[in-house]
Amino acid sequence: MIILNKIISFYYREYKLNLSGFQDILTNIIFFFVSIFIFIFSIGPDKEKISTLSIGIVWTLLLLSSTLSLRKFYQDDFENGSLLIMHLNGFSFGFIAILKTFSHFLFVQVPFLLSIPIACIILNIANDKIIYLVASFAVGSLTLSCLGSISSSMNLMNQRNFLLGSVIVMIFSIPIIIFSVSIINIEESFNSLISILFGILLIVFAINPWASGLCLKLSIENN
Amino acid sequence: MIILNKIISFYYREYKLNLSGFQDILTNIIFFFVSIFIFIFSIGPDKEKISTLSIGIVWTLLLLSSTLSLRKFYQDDFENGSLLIMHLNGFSFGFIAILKTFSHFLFVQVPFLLSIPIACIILNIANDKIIYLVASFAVGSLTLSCLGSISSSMNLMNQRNFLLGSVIVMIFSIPIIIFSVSIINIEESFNSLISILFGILLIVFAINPWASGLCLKLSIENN
Amino acid sequence: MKFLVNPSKFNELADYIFKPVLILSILLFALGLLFSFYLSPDDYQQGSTVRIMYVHVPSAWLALLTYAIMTLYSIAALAFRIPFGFIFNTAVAPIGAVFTLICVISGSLWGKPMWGTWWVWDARLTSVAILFIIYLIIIFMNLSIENRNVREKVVAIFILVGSVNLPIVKFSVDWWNTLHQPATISKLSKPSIDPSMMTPLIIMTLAFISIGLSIAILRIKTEIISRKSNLG
Amino acid sequence: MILVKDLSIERSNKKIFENINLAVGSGKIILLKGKNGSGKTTLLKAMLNLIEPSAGAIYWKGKLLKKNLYNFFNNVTYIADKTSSLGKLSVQENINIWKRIFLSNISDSQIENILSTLKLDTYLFQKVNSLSFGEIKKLEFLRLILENKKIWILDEPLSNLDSESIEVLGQTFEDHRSKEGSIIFSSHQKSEINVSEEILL
Amino acid sequence: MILVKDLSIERSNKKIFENINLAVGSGKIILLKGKNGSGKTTLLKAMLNLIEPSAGAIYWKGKLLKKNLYNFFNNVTYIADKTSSLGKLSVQENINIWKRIFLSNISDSQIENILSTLKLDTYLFQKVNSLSFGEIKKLEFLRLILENKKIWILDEPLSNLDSESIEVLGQTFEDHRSKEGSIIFSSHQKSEINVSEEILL
Ligand code: HEM
Ligand SMILES: Nc1ncnc2c1ncn2[C@@H]1O[C@H](COP(=O)(O)OP(=O)(O)OP(=O)(O)O)[C@@H](O)[C@H]1O
Ligand SMILES: Nc1ncnc2c1ncn2[C@@H]1O[C@H](COP(=O)(O)OP(=O)(O)OP(=O)(O)O)[C@@H](O)[C@H]1O
Ligand SMILES: [Mg+2]
Ligand SMILES: [Mg+2]
Repeated sequence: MIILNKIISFYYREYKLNLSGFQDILTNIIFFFVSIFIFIFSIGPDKEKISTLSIGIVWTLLLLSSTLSLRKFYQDDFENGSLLIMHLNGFSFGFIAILKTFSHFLFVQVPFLLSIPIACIILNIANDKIIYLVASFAVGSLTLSCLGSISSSMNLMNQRNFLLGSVIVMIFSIPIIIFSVSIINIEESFNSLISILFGILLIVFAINPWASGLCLKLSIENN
Repeated sequence: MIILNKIISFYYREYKLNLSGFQDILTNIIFFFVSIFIFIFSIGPDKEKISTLSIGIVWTLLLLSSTLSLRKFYQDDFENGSLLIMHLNGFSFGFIAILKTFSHFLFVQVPFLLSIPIACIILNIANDKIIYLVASFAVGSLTLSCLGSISSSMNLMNQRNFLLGSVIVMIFSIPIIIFSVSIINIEESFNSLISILFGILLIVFAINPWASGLCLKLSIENN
Repeated sequence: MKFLVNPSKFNELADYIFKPVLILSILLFALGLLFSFYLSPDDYQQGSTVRIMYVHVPSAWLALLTYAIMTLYSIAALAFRIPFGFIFNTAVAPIGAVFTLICVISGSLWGKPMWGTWWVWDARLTSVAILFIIYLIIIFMNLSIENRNVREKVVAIFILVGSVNLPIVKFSVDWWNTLHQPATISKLSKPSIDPSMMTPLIIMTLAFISIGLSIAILRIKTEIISRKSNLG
Repeated sequence: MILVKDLSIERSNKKIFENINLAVGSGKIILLKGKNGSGKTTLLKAMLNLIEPSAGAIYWKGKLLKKNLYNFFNNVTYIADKTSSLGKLSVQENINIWKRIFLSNISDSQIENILSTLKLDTYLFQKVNSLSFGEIKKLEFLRLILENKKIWILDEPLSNLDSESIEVLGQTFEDHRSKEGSIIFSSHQKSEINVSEEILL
Repeated sequence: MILVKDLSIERSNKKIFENINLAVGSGKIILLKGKNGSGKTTLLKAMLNLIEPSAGAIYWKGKLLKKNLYNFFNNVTYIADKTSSLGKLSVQENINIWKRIFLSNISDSQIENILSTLKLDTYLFQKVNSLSFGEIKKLEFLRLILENKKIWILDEPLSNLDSESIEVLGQTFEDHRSKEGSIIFSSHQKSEINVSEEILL
C-alpha cells in the first residue's frame, strides 16, 4: 500500500506543477486551433474540400502540438532535482518513466482529446466519425507519449539539440499516422486497424521504461 | 564603435549557444521537412489536395517553429544570469529585446525561409507563387518573432494574471496569417496586402522593445 | 574473415588494399563515364535522358546496400558484442546518406522530363526520402550525444528499427502501383534490359562500389584512431 | 552501517580518487573535507549508487548496496548542493508536496515549530523563487525532519547559512546522533559542529 | 565613489531594511554582514539599480545613479550568488564568450596564468556542467580580471570555496585595492580578507 500512496503523491505533485504551468497546456491547445484556422483560410470556404482533408489535418496537428510539450517532459524535473528525489524515494528510473508517461498523457494529451470534438465541428467532420477519431487518437496519443518520453530522456544527455528528439518521435509516428488516418477512411475494418495500433502501443510501451530509464540513469550519473 | 563591437559579441554568443555547429540549423530544416512528410502521409498523395493545402502547411509550420522556440527565447538567459550580464554590459532592456528578436529571426526563422523553395517543389506550389510566399513569410516571421519576444518576456514574470500572455500573442498572429495566406490566393492585390503586413510589422516592432523591456526589467527585479 | 570484425586486422588489410581500390575506382569511374556518354545508345522512348540511369540506379543500389550492411553490423554489435560494428556504423552512415542524396537528385532530374514534375508522392520516392532522413538522424545522433557508450547503442538500435524501411523501398513498386519503374534489371529471373545498356550500368555500379569502399576504408581507419586516443 | 571499501572513481578516464575506505556507523557524524574538485560530491553520490565506481564496492548492512538499493533508500535522506524545492510554488505548497511524497507523519504543529526555529514561518505563502539564498537552503533542511530517516547525507549544508542557522543545524545533528542516527556531510567551513570523524579527500 | 543615502527597500509591502547609509570610496573593501534574509543581496542589487528603492537614493560620482546608469555600468563588475557561465559549453568557450562580450584586452597568456593559479587549467575543454560546485564558482571570478573594471560588487564570493582559493581571492582583492579599486561584498564566513569597513544589516 505504501507504493500506491507514493504513486498518488507523485500525481499530486504533477498536478500542482502542471496547474501552475497551465499556460503551457493552453498554449498547445490554442496552437492547435489557430492552425486549424490557418488551414480553413488557406483552403477557402469550400465545405467539401475541408471535410475530406480534415481528419489528416487534425491528426497532424495533434502530433505537432504534442511535440511542443516534449521539452517539459523531463527537463524541469531533471534540473531542479525532483527526478533524483523521486528515485531516492524508491522509484526505479524505469518506473519513473512509466509514471511520467501517464502524467504526460493525462495533462497534455487528454486536454487535446477533449478538444477534438470541437475541432471536428469546426472542420465539418461527420458526427459518426468523431467517435472513431477520438478512439484512434486515444490509443495513438498514448503511443506518442511513450515515444516522447524516450526522446526527451535522450535529450537530457544531449542538451543542445532539442529538435533531434522531436524528429525521431515524428519518424516513428509515421506508421501510427498512416494507420490512424486510414481507420477513419475505411470504417468497415475499424477493429483490425485499431488492433494494429494497439500492437504498436504495446511494443512502444514495453520499450519505454527500459529505454527512458537507462537514459535517465545515465544523465543523472553525468550531472 | 564600442556599441557595434558589443552587438557583434552579442550575436557571437547567440551563435555559440543556438548553433553549436552547423548541425543545429540542419536539424531545424530536417524538422521542417519531416513535418511536411507527416502532413503528406495524413492527407494522402493526391497532388490536387496537396497543393490546395500547401500554403496552410507552410504557415502552420512557421507558427509551430516560433511557438516551439518561445521557451528558449528568454528563459535560459534569464535563469543562467546572462540577461543580467548583458544589461550590466551596457544594453538597456529594450535594446536587449530588439537584439534577441533579431537573433530569433536569424537562427530560427531564416533556416525555414531558406528551405521554403525546396518545400515548394515537393509540395507542387507553382513557381511564380514561390516569390510571394517567401516575401510574405519573411515579413510575417519577423512579426511572429516580435510577438514571441513579448509573450515570452511576459512568461518570465510567472504570475497568474499573465497567463493570457501567450494566448494574446497567438490571437494577434491570426490577422497576420489571414493576410499572408490571402496574399497567395489573390495575387493581383499583392502590393496592397504586403503593405498591410508591413504596417502590422511596424506596429509590433515599435511596441516590442518597450513591452518586452518592461517585462524583463520587472522579472529581474522580482528575482 | 577476421578483418570484418577485428579493428587491428582490418587496419592491416586496409593498409594493403587501400591504394589498389582507389586506383581501381578512378579507372572504373573514367571508363564508366566514357561508356555511359559515348559508347551506349539513346533509348528509343526516352532519348538521351536515359543516361541519367547510369548514375541513378547504382547510387540507389548502393544506398540500400550500405544500409543493409549497417543493419547486419548493428545486429553483430548488439547481439554478439562486436564493437567493430559500432565503428563501422559511425564511419559509413554519411557515405550512405550521400548515395541516397545522389539517387534522389538524379531521380528528380530524370523525373522532370519523364513525369513532368520533380517530385511525386508515390511509395518508392517517399520511402527513399525517409531513408535519407533516417541516414541524417543517424549522423546527427552520432554528432550530438556525448556519452559514447550510450550513443553507439542508441544509434545501433535506431538503425535496426529503421531497417523496416528497406523492404518498403525495395518492394514498394511491386506492392503498390506507382509511377516509378518496377524492377527491370535486378529481377531474379532474366533481366529485361538491352545488353548495350547493361554494360555501362555494370561498370558504373562497380565504380560506385569501389569509390564507396575506398572512402569507407579511410573513414573507418580514422574512427579507429580517434577511439584509441579517446577523442570521440 | 554503510561500508565503503577501496572505492575508486574515474570520470571520462580521469581518476578522481582512489582506494577510499570509510565506515558510517550509527551515532556517528562524519565530515568530508578536501579542496574544490577533490571529489566530495562524487563520493557522496557514489554512496547513493548514482555514480558507477570504477573499482571497489559499497556495502549496506553487510550486503552489497546495489543488491539492496531500495531498502537503503528507505533509510537515507540526501540533500544535494542544489536545492530541490520548486521555485514557482510557495513554501507552503512545497512543504505539502514533500509531506505527501515522503508519506510523512510529522504533525503540522511540529512543522510550524521547526519553521519558526528556522525563521521561515513568515514566508509560508511566498514563492520560493523570491526567498533569499539562505532561506531556500534552510527550507531544504526541513526535509531532514519530514523524511525522518536514519542516515543523512548532506553536501555542503553549511555554506550560505548565517551563524545562527548553523547553530540550529548543529543541534539538529546532535539530536539525530543521540537517536543513533548517522550523518555524513561535506564542508569547507570550520564550524562548531561536533564531528566524530574527519575524512580528508 | 558610490554613495548610498537613507536607502529603504520594501518588497510586497514588507520592509526589508530602512535608512541604510554607506559610501564606497576608492581603495576600500567593504564587507556586508547580516543574517539570512536581512537584505544583503537586495542591497547589492539596489546599488545596481536592479531594484527600485522605496525611499532614499544612490549617487555615483556625485550624480544620481539612475541618471548616469550606463556610465556606472562601465565601471562595475557584479558577480551574483548564481553563476553566469553557460553549463552546456566548455570552460574555453565560456571564456571566449566573456572575452568578446566585455571587449577584454587581457592577453591569453595572462588568462592562462590566472586559470593555473585557480587550478582550472586542466579543465579547459570540460563542460561547465560537469565541473564541481567550487570550480564553477572560481571560473566566475575570472570575470573580475577579464572585465577589468574599477568597482567590484560580489555576492557571497567565499561560500563553497576551499581555504586555498579564498587566499587567492584575498590576494586579488588586495591587488585591486592597491590599484585604487573598490570592492563591496557580502559574506557569512569569517575569513582572513582584510576589510576596510564592515556593515551589519
Ligand atoms: C526522385 C525520384 C526517384 C527516386 C527517389 C528513385 C529511387 C530509386 C531506387 C531506390 C531504385 C533502386 C530500386 C531497386 O534496387 O530495386 C531505383 C531504381 C530505378 N529507377 Fe528510380 N527513383 C527516382 C526516379 C526515377 C525516374 C524518374 C526514373 C525513370 C523514369 C527511374 C527509373 C529507375 C530505374 C529504371 C531503376 C532500376 C529498376 C531496377 O531494375 O531495379 N527512377 N530508383
Ligand atoms: N562527467 C565528468 N567528466 C569529467 N570530470 C568530471 C565529471 N564530473 C565531475 N568531474 C570532475 O570531478 C572532480 C570532482 O568533482 P566533485 O563535484 O566531486 O568535487 P567536490 O569535491 O564536490 O568539489 P567542491 O568542493 O567544489 O564541491 C572535479 O574536478 C570535476 O571537474
Ligand atoms: N519579491 C519579493 N517579495 C517579498 N519578499 C521578498 C521578495 N524578494 C525578496 N524578498 C525577501 O527579502 C528578504 C531579503 O532577501 P535577500 O536575498 O536580500 O537576503 P540576503 O541578506 O541576501 O540573505 P542570504 O544571506 O540568505 O543570501 C528575504 O527575507 C526575502 O524573503
Ligand atoms: Mg561538491
Ligand atoms: Mg543573498
